[in-house]
Amino acid sequence: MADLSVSMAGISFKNPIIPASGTFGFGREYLDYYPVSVLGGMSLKGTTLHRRAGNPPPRIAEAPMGMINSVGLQNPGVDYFLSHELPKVADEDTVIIANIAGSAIEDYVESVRKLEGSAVDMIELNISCPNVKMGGAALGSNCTSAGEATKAVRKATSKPLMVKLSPNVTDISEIARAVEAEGADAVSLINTPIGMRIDIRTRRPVLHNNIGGMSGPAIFPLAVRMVWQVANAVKIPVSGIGGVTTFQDAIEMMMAGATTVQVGAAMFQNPMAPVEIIDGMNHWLDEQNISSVREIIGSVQPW
Amino acid sequence: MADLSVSMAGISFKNPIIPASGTFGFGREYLDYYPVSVLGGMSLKGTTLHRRAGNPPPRIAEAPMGMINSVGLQNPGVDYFLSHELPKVADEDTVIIANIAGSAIEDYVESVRKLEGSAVDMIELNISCPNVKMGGAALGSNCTSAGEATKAVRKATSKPLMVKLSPNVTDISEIARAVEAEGADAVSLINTPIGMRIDIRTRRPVLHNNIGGMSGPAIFPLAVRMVWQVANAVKIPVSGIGGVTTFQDAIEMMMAGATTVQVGAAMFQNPMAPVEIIDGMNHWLDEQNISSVREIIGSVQPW
Amino acid sequence: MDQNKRLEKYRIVRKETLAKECFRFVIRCPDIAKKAQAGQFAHVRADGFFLRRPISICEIDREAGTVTLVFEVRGEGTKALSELREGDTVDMLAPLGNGFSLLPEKKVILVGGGIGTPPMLECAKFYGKAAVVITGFRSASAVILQDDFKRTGAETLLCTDDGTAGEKGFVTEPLRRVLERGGIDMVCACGPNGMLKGVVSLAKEFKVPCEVSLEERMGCGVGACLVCACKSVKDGEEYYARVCKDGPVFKAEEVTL
Amino acid sequence: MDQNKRLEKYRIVRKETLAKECFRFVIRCPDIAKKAQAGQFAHVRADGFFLRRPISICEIDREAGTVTLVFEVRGEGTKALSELREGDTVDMLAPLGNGFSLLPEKKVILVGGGIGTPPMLECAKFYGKAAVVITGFRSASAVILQDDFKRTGAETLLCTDDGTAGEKGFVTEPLRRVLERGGIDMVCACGPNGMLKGVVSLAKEFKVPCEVSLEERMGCGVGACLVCACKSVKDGEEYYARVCKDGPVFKAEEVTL
Ligand SMILES: Cc1cc2nc3c(=O)[nH]c(=O)nc-3n(C[C@H](O)[C@H](O)[C@H](O)COP(=O)(O)OP(=O)(O)OC[C@H]3O[C@@H](n4cnc5c(N)ncnc54)[C@H](O)[C@@H]3O)c2cc1C
Ligand SMILES: Cc1cc2nc3c(=O)[nH]c(=O)nc-3n(C[C@H](O)[C@H](O)[C@H](O)COP(=O)(O)OP(=O)(O)OC[C@H]3O[C@@H](n4cnc5c(N)ncnc54)[C@H](O)[C@@H]3O)c2cc1C
Ligand SMILES: Cc1cc2nc3c(=O)[nH]c(=O)nc-3n(C[C@H](O)[C@H](O)[C@H](O)COP(=O)(O)O)c2cc1C
Ligand SMILES: Cc1cc2nc3c(=O)[nH]c(=O)nc-3n(C[C@H](O)[C@H](O)[C@H](O)COP(=O)(O)O)c2cc1C
Ligand code: FES
Ligand code: FES
Repeated sequence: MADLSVSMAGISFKNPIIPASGTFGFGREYLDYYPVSVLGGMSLKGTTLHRRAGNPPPRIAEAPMGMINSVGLQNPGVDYFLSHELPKVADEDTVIIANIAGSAIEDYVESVRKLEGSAVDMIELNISCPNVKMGGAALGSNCTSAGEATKAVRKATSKPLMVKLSPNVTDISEIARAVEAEGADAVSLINTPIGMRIDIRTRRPVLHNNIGGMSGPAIFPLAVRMVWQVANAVKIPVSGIGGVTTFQDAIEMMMAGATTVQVGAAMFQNPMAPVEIIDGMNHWLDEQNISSVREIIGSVQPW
Repeated sequence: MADLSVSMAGISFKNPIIPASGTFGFGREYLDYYPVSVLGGMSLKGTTLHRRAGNPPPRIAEAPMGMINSVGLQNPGVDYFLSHELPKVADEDTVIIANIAGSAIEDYVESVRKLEGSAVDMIELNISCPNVKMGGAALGSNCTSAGEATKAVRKATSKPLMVKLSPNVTDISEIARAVEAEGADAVSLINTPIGMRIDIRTRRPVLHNNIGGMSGPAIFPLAVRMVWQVANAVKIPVSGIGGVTTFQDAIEMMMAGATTVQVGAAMFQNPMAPVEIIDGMNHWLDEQNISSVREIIGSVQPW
Repeated sequence: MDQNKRLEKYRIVRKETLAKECFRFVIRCPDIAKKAQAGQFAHVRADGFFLRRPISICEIDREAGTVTLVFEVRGEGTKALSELREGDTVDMLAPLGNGFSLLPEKKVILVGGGIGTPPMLECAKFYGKAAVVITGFRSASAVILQDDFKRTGAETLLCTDDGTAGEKGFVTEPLRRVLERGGIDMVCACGPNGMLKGVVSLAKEFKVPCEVSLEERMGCGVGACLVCACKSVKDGEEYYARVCKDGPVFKAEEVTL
Repeated sequence: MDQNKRLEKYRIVRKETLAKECFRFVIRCPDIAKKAQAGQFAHVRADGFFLRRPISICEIDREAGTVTLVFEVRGEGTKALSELREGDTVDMLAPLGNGFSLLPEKKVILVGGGIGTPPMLECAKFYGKAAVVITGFRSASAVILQDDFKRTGAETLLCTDDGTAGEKGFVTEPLRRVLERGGIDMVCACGPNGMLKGVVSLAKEFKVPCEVSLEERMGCGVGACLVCACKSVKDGEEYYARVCKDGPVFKAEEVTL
């Protein structure tokens, strides 16, 4: 039994595996499969100041080794989250990460203020959702606005702050440095690259929103590259996300520089994916005689 | 037999299918499989003013439904291309596209000057190669420099000029508009998104260059999205590239707005891919009673 | 924690062709059979594809420890599934979602349209003679499961769009006739949206409670990802419900078709 | 234009396990067998993987219309290949690349290391008694093809790193001894880079021409993509040759190992 614990932004995780925001609801949908206490943490569904209906269906399209979604941040709003959703998972023995989205900086600020004093352990500031027209990704694809959003939220919360970055940018390291400079305690990446599928019979985009965010194995090499670049550009820890499906993927992501690893779309194929990844990682570390998973973080040797 | 011919930048193609640069050598490697005259055109290996050795191996890594390469523009230089390679394909009945790469604008200019009067039908200006340190992608990921490169090359050549765009940017439409404004006759996209793979046994990046360009089905939804956005942003025609493997993919790419479709990595799996795509497209158009493939270009109906 | 229980691969013990490109798999899966309810679905992995395919449970045999799936080839994923053979295994998550209400000692009409017909069979087995089963298909060549429905003891009415089998026309015509007879406690339906609209409005006209099974593209299948949205109403407010978890069977008045 | 000729799927008529995780496939492919030369390779598709896997042709039987591939499970792709069964088909492009020079009436030494041994078998069949075959393996459990080499009539020398079979040590030791005997016109070798370096330097020392078969990761396999680079020298200038098309067999003096 290797030591799987890691620490990120001052919080300790019993292991590095975290279901990714938007793929794990508010933490109760997979309870038939395993208790959430086996997980390092869980990033809950993106939540906005006010309730959002989300985009009309179809909201999902299949893609080679992956999928595209355009949920559009459907969520009941932060007040409902605090009163109805959080209490149901607040006592679970796992790190609870609230994924906070919005369209204006003031909304983010107000949302995180409401979370003060709650059971939320960490905030993941989602400035990278590609599925909503205003804000979100727009804020996150420019250093100035990403920095400003981080600065404002940083002031408004006493909780550890992780900022989730968009891959749809020319230079993700630059954005990472900007949010680090404004007080982010960690960054998570990647959110979804924007893709499109067209049904050639109907000549309609498969997604009602026309475009959506790609996830699944197809984006894994892109995510590994960005994690590696960002880990080399900032001093704060990185939570690696994108296409992780197997324990080998999780190890690769950690070697690239991730301290924790988030697992999303892989669960749609295999609900047990997070648990199998944790188990597989454990065995692999034992086989390799590595006593702590922390030893592999950022251990890739570039040529 | 539907009419498969299309016209792009004043040149007519007997069909829209073109092997993509870098995946088809200088047009003679697949001759055991089919004569190049069955193809709409062919985009030859990226060529620079002076000979380039390319990057050390390994230059290829496998990825989910795709691959990553870091060839690094190995090529014999434009003079050798003109004296030894071009003559061997000059008389073929297909559109010959020279893919011109470089690290400085003056090099691009000098290269295309040398092509004046040659059998090359069209120039594809590669300002998006992710595998070389200087120039290439750097030029192509910023509107100003992309525009400047286009402007300079535009003045230096009388041949139709297509500019190949990088997907590794925040807003590809903006770059497309910049090169259109400076006289590009067409744009081709996408070049390869940058990815990375790590061998977890050796803790080394699989590619000696650490990072490389992703191609294959995995990037198809990204390419379709970008083609759609660019086709809606510019008036010049778009050559769609990225992950096209089947005739259905080619049709999807054309519906998104592509006038021609380039096929790259798919040939590594199936050398007959371009021919099968042409045949499949033909049958499909007949089945649908569509008399000309031109009718489907940009025919997607967004929601 | 019944951890791996639903992640087994299950063996196809019988495969039959019911119509052109329409197949029946009888699958051995005692744990699923024990829990499954009429109208629930299985989320089935198709080799080579990333997303699972939702397929309604058509029949449940708790004693034999089997469930039956009936599906039509609609695209690449169902094509891959159709190539599985007896003895092969299939990876499925099941049972998922909420099924139809099964009301003892009530009289019901079960309406199935095309490939929406299969889930009505397990309902018909529950109600037996107390059910009238109305099924509609494009044409004779697409008709499936008629003998199975007859064996339940239910009264069966068949129609086809082109009149090549049963009565010519849509299911709404026999449905109106049966509703006019009176004494019906509930209508349950599964089929294309157009058909469901017609069924729901007739049920409303006759003030009979109605349940419909909906289709939407799915990701997780368990309620976690919110991609399977269908427009719904709760307390007068519109919102998107999850077909996989809040459905696939909904009370007619709760959804906007 | 022999268009589809090489894009058939070919049937595996015999599958054998030669050592742990090491398999022999005898594949029926008359068109390939007719053209193939010792040292060429097949580019084989592994189900579920994007890139093909290059595997050397181990034996060619023109009369039977078969070629033999021998491969070891090294990763996911060769694992998938190893799961194929007799009667299954395999998608391969072949023959590709340049083989070994086969010089009538000359005496040669054929050196094979580990999973680099198979391509030497077809050479050995050509030379028969005129060849000395030296093969080296990690240990006894990895030794393959010894009987096959013996049947060719060649003199065979076996070594293992740990001495569990044949002589203990590397192939370079017996190689030196045989070269010292004299009368050798060429050395041909395939195996790990370290071994090849040793072989090449010995051949140079004894001024015997030498050919080596190299490995590099491949894309197209036909010379079009330039990913399979190996450092080479032409007219005193270094450049990257293509293993798939300019090789996999190179004259020793043309490549930098
Ligand atoms: C609750 C439920 C129960 C169903 N029960 C049955 C059944 O018993 N028998 C049957 O034949 N079909 C049933 N369907 C429809 C079945 O899921 C689709 O026909 C199937 O997913 C098509 O997959 P494909 O790969 O062949 O098509 P493709 O078009 O290649 O699929 C592409 C993607 O779209 C999804 N998709 C396409 N059409 C549908 C659809 N109508 N509903 C949901 N997702 C779709 C696929 O799952 C896949 O993710 C049911 C659908 C739902 C939601
Ligand atoms: C010309 C040539 C002839 C060969 N002949 C044989 C043979 O006769 N028997 C045999 O067992 N092996 C042979 N090999 C090696 C064989 O190609 C690799 O073992 C195989 O590709 C590994 O694939 P994998 O999926 O198991 O490994 P993975 O590591 O999962 O493969 C990942 C990727 O790397 C490539 N790769 C990994 N190792 C190698 C390698 N050593 N050479 C080339 N590509 C590699 C794979 O093809 C794939 O694209 C030969 C290689 C070459 C170049
Ligand atoms: C259906 C779906 C919904 C998502 N919703 C959110 C969200 O609300 N907030 C967020 O930050 N990311 C969201 N994401 C992005 C994921 O958290 C993750 O960044 C992305 O899917 C890449 O990881 P994967 O390939 O493992 O899925 C969503 C992804 C999917 C597939
Ligand atoms: C091995 C390899 C080499 C390439 N070399 C070039 C090049 O020289 N010039 C260029 O513009 N694009 C080059 N590309 C990019 C392709 O032309 C194409 O844009 C990309 O591969 C995406 O298409 P695909 O998914 O169909 O391969 C290369 C791609 C590969 C795989
Ligand atoms: S499919 Fe994920 S919530 Fe319904
Ligand atoms: S593998 Fe493409 S050139 Fe060798």
